[in-house]
Amino acid sequence: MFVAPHIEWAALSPVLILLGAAVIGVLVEAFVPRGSRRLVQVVVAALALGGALVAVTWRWTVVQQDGPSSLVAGALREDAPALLFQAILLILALLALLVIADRARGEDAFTPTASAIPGSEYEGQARRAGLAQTEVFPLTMFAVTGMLVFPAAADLLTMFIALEVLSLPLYLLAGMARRRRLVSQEASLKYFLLGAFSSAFFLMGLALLYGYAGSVHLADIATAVPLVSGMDGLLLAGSALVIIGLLFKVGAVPFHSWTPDVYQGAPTPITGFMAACTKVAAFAALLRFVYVVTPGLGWDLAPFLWIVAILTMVVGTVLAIVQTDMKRTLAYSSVAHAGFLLLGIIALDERGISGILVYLLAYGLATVGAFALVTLVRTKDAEGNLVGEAGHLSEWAGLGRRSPVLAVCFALFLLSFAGIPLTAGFTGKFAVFGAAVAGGDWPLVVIAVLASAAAAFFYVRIIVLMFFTEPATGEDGSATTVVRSEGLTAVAVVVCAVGTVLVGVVPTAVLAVAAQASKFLL
Amino acid sequence: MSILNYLVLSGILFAIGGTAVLVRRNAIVAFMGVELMLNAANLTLVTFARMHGDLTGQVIAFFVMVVAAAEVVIGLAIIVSIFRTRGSASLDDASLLKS
Amino acid sequence: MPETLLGQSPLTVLILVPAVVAALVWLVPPLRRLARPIGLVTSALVLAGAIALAVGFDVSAANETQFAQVADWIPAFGASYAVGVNGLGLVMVLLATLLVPVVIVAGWNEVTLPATVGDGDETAERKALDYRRAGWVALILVLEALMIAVFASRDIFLFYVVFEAMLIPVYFLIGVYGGANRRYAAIKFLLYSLAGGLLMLAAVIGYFFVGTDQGPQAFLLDQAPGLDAAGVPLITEMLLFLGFFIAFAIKAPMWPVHTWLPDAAQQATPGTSTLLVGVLDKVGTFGMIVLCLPLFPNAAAAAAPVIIVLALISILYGGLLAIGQNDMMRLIAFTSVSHFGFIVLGIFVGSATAVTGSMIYMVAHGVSTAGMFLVAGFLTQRGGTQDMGAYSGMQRITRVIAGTFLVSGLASLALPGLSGFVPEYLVLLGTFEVAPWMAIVAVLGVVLAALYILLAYQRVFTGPPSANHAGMPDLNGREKAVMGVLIAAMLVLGFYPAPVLDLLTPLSETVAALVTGGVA
Amino acid sequence: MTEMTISSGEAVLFWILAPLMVMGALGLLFARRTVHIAVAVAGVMVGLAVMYIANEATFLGVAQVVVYTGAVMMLFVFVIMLIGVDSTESLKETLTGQRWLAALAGVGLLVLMGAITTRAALPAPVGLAEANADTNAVGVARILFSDFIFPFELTGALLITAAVGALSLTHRVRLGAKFGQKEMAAAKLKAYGAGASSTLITNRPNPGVYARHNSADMPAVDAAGEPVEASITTVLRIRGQESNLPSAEELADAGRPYGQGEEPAAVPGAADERKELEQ
Repeated sequence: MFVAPHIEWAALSPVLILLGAAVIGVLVEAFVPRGSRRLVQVVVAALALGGALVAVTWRWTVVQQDGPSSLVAGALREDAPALLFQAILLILALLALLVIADRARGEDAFTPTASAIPGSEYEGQARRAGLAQTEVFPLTMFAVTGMLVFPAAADLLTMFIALEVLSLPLYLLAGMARRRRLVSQEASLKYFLLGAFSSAFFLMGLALLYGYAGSVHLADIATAVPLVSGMDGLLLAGSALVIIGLLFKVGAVPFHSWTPDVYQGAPTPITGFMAACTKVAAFAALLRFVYVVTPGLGWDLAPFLWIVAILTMVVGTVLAIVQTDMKRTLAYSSVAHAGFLLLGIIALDERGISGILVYLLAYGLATVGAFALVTLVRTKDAEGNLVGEAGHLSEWAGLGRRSPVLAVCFALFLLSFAGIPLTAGFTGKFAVFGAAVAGGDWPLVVIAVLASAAAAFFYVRIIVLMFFTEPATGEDGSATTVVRSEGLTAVAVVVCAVGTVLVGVVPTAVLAVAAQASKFLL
Repeated sequence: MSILNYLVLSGILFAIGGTAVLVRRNAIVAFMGVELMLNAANLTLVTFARMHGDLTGQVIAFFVMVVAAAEVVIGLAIIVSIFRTRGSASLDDASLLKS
Repeated sequence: MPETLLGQSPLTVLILVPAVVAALVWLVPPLRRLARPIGLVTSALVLAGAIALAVGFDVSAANETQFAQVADWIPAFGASYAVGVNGLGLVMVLLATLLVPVVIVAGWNEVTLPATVGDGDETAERKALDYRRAGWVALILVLEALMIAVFASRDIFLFYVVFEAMLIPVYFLIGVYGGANRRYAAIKFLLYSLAGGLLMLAAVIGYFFVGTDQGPQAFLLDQAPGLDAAGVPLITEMLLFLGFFIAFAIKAPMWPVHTWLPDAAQQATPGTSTLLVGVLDKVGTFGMIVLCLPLFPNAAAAAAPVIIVLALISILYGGLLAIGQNDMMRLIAFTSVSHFGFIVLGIFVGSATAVTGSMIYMVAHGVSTAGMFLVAGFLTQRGGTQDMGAYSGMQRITRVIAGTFLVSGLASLALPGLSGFVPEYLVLLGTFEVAPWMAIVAVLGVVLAALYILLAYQRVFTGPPSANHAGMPDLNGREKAVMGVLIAAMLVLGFYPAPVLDLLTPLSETVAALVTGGVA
Repeated sequence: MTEMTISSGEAVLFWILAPLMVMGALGLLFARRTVHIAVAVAGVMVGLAVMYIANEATFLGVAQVVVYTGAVMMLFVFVIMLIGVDSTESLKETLTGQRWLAALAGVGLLVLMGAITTRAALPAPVGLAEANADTNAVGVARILFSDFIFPFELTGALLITAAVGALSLTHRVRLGAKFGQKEMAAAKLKAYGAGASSTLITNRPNPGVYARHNSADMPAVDAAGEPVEASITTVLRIRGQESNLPSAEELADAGRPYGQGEEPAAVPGAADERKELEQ
C-alpha cells in the first residue's frame, strides 16, 4: 500500500550540494582547529556555490531539451524560470559571500562571539584572542539552500518550509554585527518577530487554500478554481494571506516596517546579502504563486495588488528622501524597488516574468556592490582609531576626492538604482515598465515614472555629497576614511560594477535568456 | 453543531494572536501571540482534513509543529541574548533604532 | 573621406575617437599632464573628420540619411544602434565639432585649483592641477562624443539614451568646475533635465507598445511610422507627444521651464556655457524636428497654436528679462531664451521658409552665443566679476574685447551681413505668410534684442573708463584666434549662407507639411 | 465515502472547551504578568490537543501535548523564569495611537476571519474513518513519507539551524585560565594579604532569617541593628527587589505578616546601580 516516492537525485543536485556544504560547515566548526576554520569555511562555501551554479547550468540545458518536470512527488517544479531565478540567486550569493568573507584591516564584519554581552570584559578578551564567529558561513549556506528551494517550490508546504529555512539563519545573522551590538541585536529581534508574524499569515493562507481545494499543490489549487463553488471567500482570503506573507519578505508597504531597522542593524555584508537574495527568492515565489493560482480568480485580487504597488513605490521613495543614514536610505530605496517589481507581477504576462528576472539581476548586482562599498567607508576618531562604518550621510561628503574609484563605483550603483540609461537598472526598469504598459496598467507606470524621478533626487543628492562637498571633520576630530579590503570585497565590487555596465549597455544576451525562461508551466 | 464552529474558533484565536503581536510591547508576549496564530492555523488544517476526508491537513499541521519548535528555539535564544544585554525584553526599551 | 572603416560608419568613428581619448586621458596618469594638447589635437582631428564628411555628403540627397549604419542592439526592446545624418544632422555635427576645439583653446587656463588644495607642496599641487585639468578635458571630449551621437542617432531609443547620458558630463562640468554657487546650479539643471528625461522615457515605452511595429527594429527612425498611420486615438498620440515635447522644451529652454538656464550659465565656466547653450540646447529643437513632428504629426498640428503662443511669450519674456540683468552671463542666457522662442516659432508655425529659418537659426545662434559667452568670459576673468555695474568705458582699455563683443552681439541681434540676419529674416517672413499678427509680436522681440545688446554694450564698454580696470590686458594671441574663428563663421553665415541653405531646404518642406497637416 | 455525523458529545465538549480557550487567549491581550500569560496559553494548547482528538487526529493531539504544551510552552516558562518572573511591561505608548490602530487592525482581522469562515458554503464533511483505517498514526506516516518526503527532509536543515543558532548565541568558549574554587580562594587570600580591607576571605553574610521572614530578599542585621547590604544577592539588589527591615511598629503589629498587599519599596540607589549596569 505504501509506495516509496521516486527521488530525482540529479535534478536535486544544486540543493543537495548546498545542503551538504552547510552540514559540512557545521562539522568544520566541531572538528577543525580554530586557526584554520575560517579559511576552510570560506573555501567550502565558495566551492558549494560555484558547484551549485554549475549544476543549475547543467539542469538548464537538460530542461531546454526535455522540458520541465515535477520532482519528488510534486514538491518541486524544475522549469526554466525556477532555474534562472536559482542562477541569479547563486551569482548574487557568491558575490555576497566574498563580501562576507572579507576582512578589511584584519577584522570581519561580525562579532568575535555572539554570546558575549556587548561591552563586557569577556567580549574584549574574545576580541583580543582573535575569535571569529565562523558559524556565519554554514548559516549563510542554509539560507541560500532555502532561497534555492523557494523559486522551485510547487506546493505551499514546501514553500512554507523553504521560507523558514531561508529566514531562520537570517534572523540569527542579523544580530551578529561587530560594532553597534545593541542595534544589531535589536534588528535581529525585530526581524524575527515580524518574520514569524508574516509566516503565520502565510500559514493561515495555506490552511484556507487547503480547505478550498483539498490540496496544497499550486497546480491542484489552480485546477480547483473553476470547479469548486461556494467557497470563493476561502480562495480569495487564502490567496491574499499567502501573498501578504510573501509581501512581508519583499518589504512591500504596508508590510515593510522591519526593513529599515533590520537593514541598518544587521552586519553590512549580511544586509547586502539579504537585500539582494531574499528579494530575488521572495519575488520568484510570489511570481509563481500569482501566475499559477490567481489567473483563475478573474482578477479579484488586482485592486489589492494595485494599492500595495502604489503605496510601496510612493512611501518607499518619500521616506528614502528624508533619511540621513546611508543604510536606511538604501533600505527605503529597496522598498521602492519592491514597488517597481510589483508592476511586473501585476502585468501577469510573459513579458512580466522576463522583466522581473532582468530587474532582479540589475537590482541585486547594484545592491551587493553598494553594500560592499558601505563596509569599506569607516569613521575614525581624533586619535586615528577606526570606530565603525560611516553611517550618517554627511560622513560621505567629499569621498569622491579621496577615493575616486570607490566613489565612481558607488555612483554607478546609485545611477543603476535610479534607472539612468546605460546602467543595468535602466534595462530592468524598461523591461518591467514595458510589461506593465503591455498589460494595460499604464496608470501604474505613470506613477512609477514619477516615483523614479523623485527617487533620482536622493540618489543624486548622495552623488553630489561625494563629489561636490568638502569632506567634513567632526567637532571631536573624527573623520571618514576608506579602509583597504583584503581583496575579496574589491573583487565583488568590480564584478558588480562590470555586470551593471554590461547589462546596461549590451543586455541582449540577458534579455534573450530571460525571454526563454518566461514561460511558466504548471 | 457543524465543523464550522471549529473554523470560527480558529479565526477568533488567530485574530487574538495577531492583535497581541501588534499591541503588546513585551517580546515574549508578542512571540506567544505568534505561536497562538500558528496553532489557530493548525486547528483550521485539522478541521479541513476532516472535512475533506484526507490526512494531508494533519500532516501539514505536524510540519507546522516542527517548524514552530525550531522557530521557538531561535526566537528565545535571541530574546535571552537581548535580555542579557539590557536586562529587559520590552520592545520599547529596544528603541535605539529610530529614523 | 573613407566610406567605411572596419565596416563602421564614419560617424561611429567620430563618436568613438573622442570617447576613447577621454578615457585614456583620465585613466592613464602620464597622459594627464598633456591633457589639454591631446584634447585639442583630438578635437581638431574630429573637426577635420566632420569636414571631410561634409565634403563627401551628397547635397542633392540632403533629405535622406547618409553614412548610415544599422546594427541590432537590444532586439527585445526594439532598439538598434543606428547612426546616419541628413542635412540637418550634418550641420549640427559640424557646429558641435567646430565649437569643441574652440572651447578647449578658450578655456586653456580656465581650470585652476580650488583654494582649499595646495599647502605649499608643489609637486602635489602640480599633480592635483593636472588631474583636475585632465578631468576637464575628458569631460569635454565625452560630451563631444555624445553630441555627435545624439545628432547622428537614427533610432529613437538610442537618441533617448544619449540624450540622458549627456546630462552626466554637463552636470560634472558645472558642478566641479563652475563658480561659487555651482552645486545649486548643477542640481537644478540635473533635476529639470531628469524630470524631462523620465517623461520622455514614459513616452518612448508608450510609443513602442502603441505603435504597430513591436519587432526588433521598432525604434528605427527611418522606418518609424508616424502614429497617425497606426490609427492611434488622438488623445494617446497627444500624451506621447507631450512626453517628448516637454523634455525638449526643457532642454531648449522655453518659457516657463527655462529657469534652470540662467543659473547654469551664470555658474558654469564660459566654455561650458558655450557648449551648453550653443550646442546641447539645440538638441531640444533638433528633437522637435526629427522626433516630435514625424512621429506624432496629428498631435503636433493640434498642439501647434499653444506652442506658438509659448514661443512668442519666450521671445518677449527672454528679451525683457535680459534687459533687466546685471550679470553678464545671465543676460546672455536670457537672450538665448528669446532666441529659442524664435526657433520654436519657426518650427511650429507651419511654413517651409520659417522651418528653414529655424534650422539655420540653430547654427547661427550657436556661433554668436559662443562668441558672446567666450568674450564675456575673457572679460570677467580679467575683471574678476560678472557684474556689469563694475565695468565702465572698457572700450578704451580693451579695444579688441569691446570689438569682438560688439560683433558677436550684432550677430545675435541679426544685423544684416552677420549670421543672425538670414535665419531671423526667414523665420519672420515665414511666420508673416501664415499669421501676420504673430510676426508682429515676434518683431517686438527683434526690437528688444537691439535694446538689450546695445544697452549692455553701453553700460560695459562706453562711458568714462573705470579706474579699477586701468591697465587690464587685452586679448592675447590665443584668445584672438578663438574669437577670429567665431567671427569668421558669423561672417560666412551672414554673407554666404547658400551651402547651408542647400543642405536644409529639402527637409523643411517635409517638416512644414507635417504641421499644416498637408501631404508632403 | 459516507457522510460523517458529529455526535452531540462532541458538541458538548466543544462548547465547554471553546469559551475556556478564548478566555485563555484573551489573557494574551489583557494579563499583565508574563508568567500568567504563558500558563494561559499553555492551557489553550491543551484545549487544542483535545479538539484535535475530537477531530479524529489522535496522533496530532498527542504530539500537541508533547511538543507544544510539554516542550514549547515550558521553554517559554523557562525563559520567563530566567528573565524574571515578575517582569511586567510598561503600558506607555511609544507612538501615540499606535495601540488603538493595532487594536483596530485586530478587530478587522477578526471580522475578516469570521466573514470568511461563516460565509463559506462548506461541503458536508467526509470524516476520516476511511483514512484512519490503519490507525491515524499510520495514515499520517504514509503521507509524510511519500507526498511530503522533500519538505520532511528539508526540516532537517531547520533543526540544524536552530541548534547552531542557539549554540552560537549562548555558548561561550573559555578564554584564559580556568578560574575555579581553588583559584578563587587563592586570589582572595592574596588580596587580603595585600591589605585590601574590603575583601572578605570568608563567605558573604547570609540574608536575614527571621521567624516571619525567611526569604532571600531580607537583609541580615549587624550588631547595631542596621541591615548588612552585602547579605543580599546582587541580582536582587540590582532589580530593587530586596525588602526593607520591618520597622519597630510593624514588628509590634504581630497580627499582620509582612509583605502582603504592598510592594516592597525599592532601596534608594538601586535604580542608579541598575542604570549603570545597563550602560
